[in-house]
Amino acid sequence: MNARNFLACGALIALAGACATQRYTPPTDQETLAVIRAGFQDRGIAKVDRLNQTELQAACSKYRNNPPLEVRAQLEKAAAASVKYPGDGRWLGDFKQGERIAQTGVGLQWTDTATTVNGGNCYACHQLTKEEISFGNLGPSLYHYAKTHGTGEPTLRYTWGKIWNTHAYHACSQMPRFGDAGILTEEQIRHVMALLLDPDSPVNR
Amino acid sequence: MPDPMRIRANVHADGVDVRVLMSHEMETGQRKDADGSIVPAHFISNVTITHAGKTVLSAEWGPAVSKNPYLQFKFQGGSKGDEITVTWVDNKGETRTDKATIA
Amino acid sequence: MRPGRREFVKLSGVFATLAAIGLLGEDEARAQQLAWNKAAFETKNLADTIKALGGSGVAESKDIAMTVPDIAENGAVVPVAVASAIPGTQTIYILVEKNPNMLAAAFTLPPGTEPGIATRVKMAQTSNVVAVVKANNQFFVASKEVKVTLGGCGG
Amino acid sequence: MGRDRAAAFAGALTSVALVLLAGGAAAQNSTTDEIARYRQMLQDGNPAELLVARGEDLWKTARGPNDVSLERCDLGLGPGVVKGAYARLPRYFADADQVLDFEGRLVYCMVTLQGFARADAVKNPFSGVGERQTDIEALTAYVVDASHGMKIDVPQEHPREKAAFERGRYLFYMRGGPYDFACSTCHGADNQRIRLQDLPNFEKSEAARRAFAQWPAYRVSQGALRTMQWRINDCFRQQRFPEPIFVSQATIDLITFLGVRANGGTMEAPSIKR
Repeated sequence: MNARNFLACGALIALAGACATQRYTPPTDQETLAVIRAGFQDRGIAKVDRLNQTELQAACSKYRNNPPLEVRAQLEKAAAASVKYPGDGRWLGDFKQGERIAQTGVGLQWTDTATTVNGGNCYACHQLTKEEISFGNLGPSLYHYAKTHGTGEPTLRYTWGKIWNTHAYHACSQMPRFGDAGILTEEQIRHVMALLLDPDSPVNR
Repeated sequence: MPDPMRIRANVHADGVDVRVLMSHEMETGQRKDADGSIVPAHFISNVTITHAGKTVLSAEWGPAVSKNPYLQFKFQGGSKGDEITVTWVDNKGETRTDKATIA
Repeated sequence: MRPGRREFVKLSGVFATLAAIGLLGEDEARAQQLAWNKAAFETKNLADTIKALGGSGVAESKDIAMTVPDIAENGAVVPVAVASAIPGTQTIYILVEKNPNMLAAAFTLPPGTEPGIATRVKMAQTSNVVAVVKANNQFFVASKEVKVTLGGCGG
Repeated sequence: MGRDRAAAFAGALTSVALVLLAGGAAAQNSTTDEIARYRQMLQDGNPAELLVARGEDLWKTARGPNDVSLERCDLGLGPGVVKGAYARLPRYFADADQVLDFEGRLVYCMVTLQGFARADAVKNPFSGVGERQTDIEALTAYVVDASHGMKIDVPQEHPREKAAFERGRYLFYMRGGPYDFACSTCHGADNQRIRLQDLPNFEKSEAARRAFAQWPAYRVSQGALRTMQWRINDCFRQQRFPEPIFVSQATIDLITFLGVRANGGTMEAPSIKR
């Protein structure tokens, strides 16, 4: 963008109304980022450093969530390497606590605090049970998850990995990285796993 | 002083249709503020609507009526150009009266 | 409509001032406040509410038509309309079963006023909304469930 | 609001509530149909009307160190023209040498005409829970109401307006924060919902028009009229971004992007929403 051009334009408009004919040069990414950075401020736990994009965030933004194959493969590989599986082999926790985690969406907003117990907000995007009619559809329905996916080791691994870092399976998935980004604790993820996979969970009834 | 109400009164074949919006917090007395202390209940407790010196509706409300209350009803006997008067009183003794002309 | 509104804004300002300095309406205002049935507004169940309203019992009625949404997107504002076809309807009460206090509002409808009212109430959770009609000093009831849903992505 | 619509309502409906009695019985609708019915039932009696009246008085009241009203504020259609102005914002203003949205322009007029310090003008633009609505919210209610029924026509002639659109688009697709969200995460596909709330797809004009046309809106969940700057602010909160600065260029750019996408729509604000 040419600043001088525009100053001249501001002065000219009164004289000739000639602004509309000024040459337009699209802003560079650098210029745009400078404007964006100047437009945000720290508030509570939400600091401006959240605007610093990770490699994946930058790539998915750039390619509008549809990166070329080789970029995708590389992002998925890195994400897969980030997944921490439960060391003690205990995959499932308490589905009742899982339901509470699925219902609440608090955490990591500037209205939350560092001690807020984060939610998973699963219902914002997924159907899970028959009882909860207020569910979103950004993600697939997970109702009867255990019935459709089984409960064997491959499903346990896949589901844990998907929750921990979804990008391991789909580079530019819209789902948050619940484990990798520290949104949920390992114990909370076990509870959500139970909600999905425990045969007594309302998801599977 | 509380903000004015919005009153619409329109003649139809079957009577005068009255719609009133009032500006009021309608605090339940259950809500906690940022410090964790209870915000005291503050709500419209009584509403009276009169036409030609006669009450056409009176209401008693608790704090479960929604914030910025709305009500709608119909009465017979009003004509275009008549005035209706709406008065509310809240549990702290604040009051407000507004008038509207039937259209 | 604008001039009309401005006019009544001014007028009512005058009335409010007069009321404030005690020249007009204050007695009336106080009388109205006294007419608030505190006991009824603190009841927790239908039987107690009817008792506090001076009734001895209540009968279900098909002549009370209620319009409420089956699902409310937000509990802070739930539209409720009640129309009574019971002869001699005097008062329409709106109650919410699972609110901390059950009675939400009472509307007294003198002869000449249609026995119907529309308003909006708060609901703490999914619950029955109950309409009670007092007609010829007897009490009638109808009810309908309203599901209150959670919304948004931040809470 | 009111004026035209009041007449329309009165003419078309004897009584929304009582008419609905007829339809109430045949209720075996899906959840979304029922939600639609709930929204329909709210349409009459929008408390935003209360704020429009207050905003009008405020607009015409002499205030600030200069003790003048906002009646000479040029919202883009010339000093003093309020009708239709909101539907054509954001736009480039030569005097400010900047693209401004309504709220940005309001701050500009409060500073240049009324003599308020900028810091005071932008302080606490949004009312909190249980608080009285702010002056900015009241003034916004009045001005947007005066564009009700008007075509959305956000200009893209001046180079600055085009640049604002481009930067706004960049921000719309920019993923960041601990949730990796961008605006487009929720607003980039058709027929999506969070819980039961529909998410307009801003890549499609039709959805963008509908959404843009309905802001500012009275939010029944908050019992308050919320402005477009608030809408953007609260999206970023839930996006887990840092806080956008009130009327910063970045927020205006984003509103420009959304507004241009919505061009051709018809303003329905202030609307009433969940």
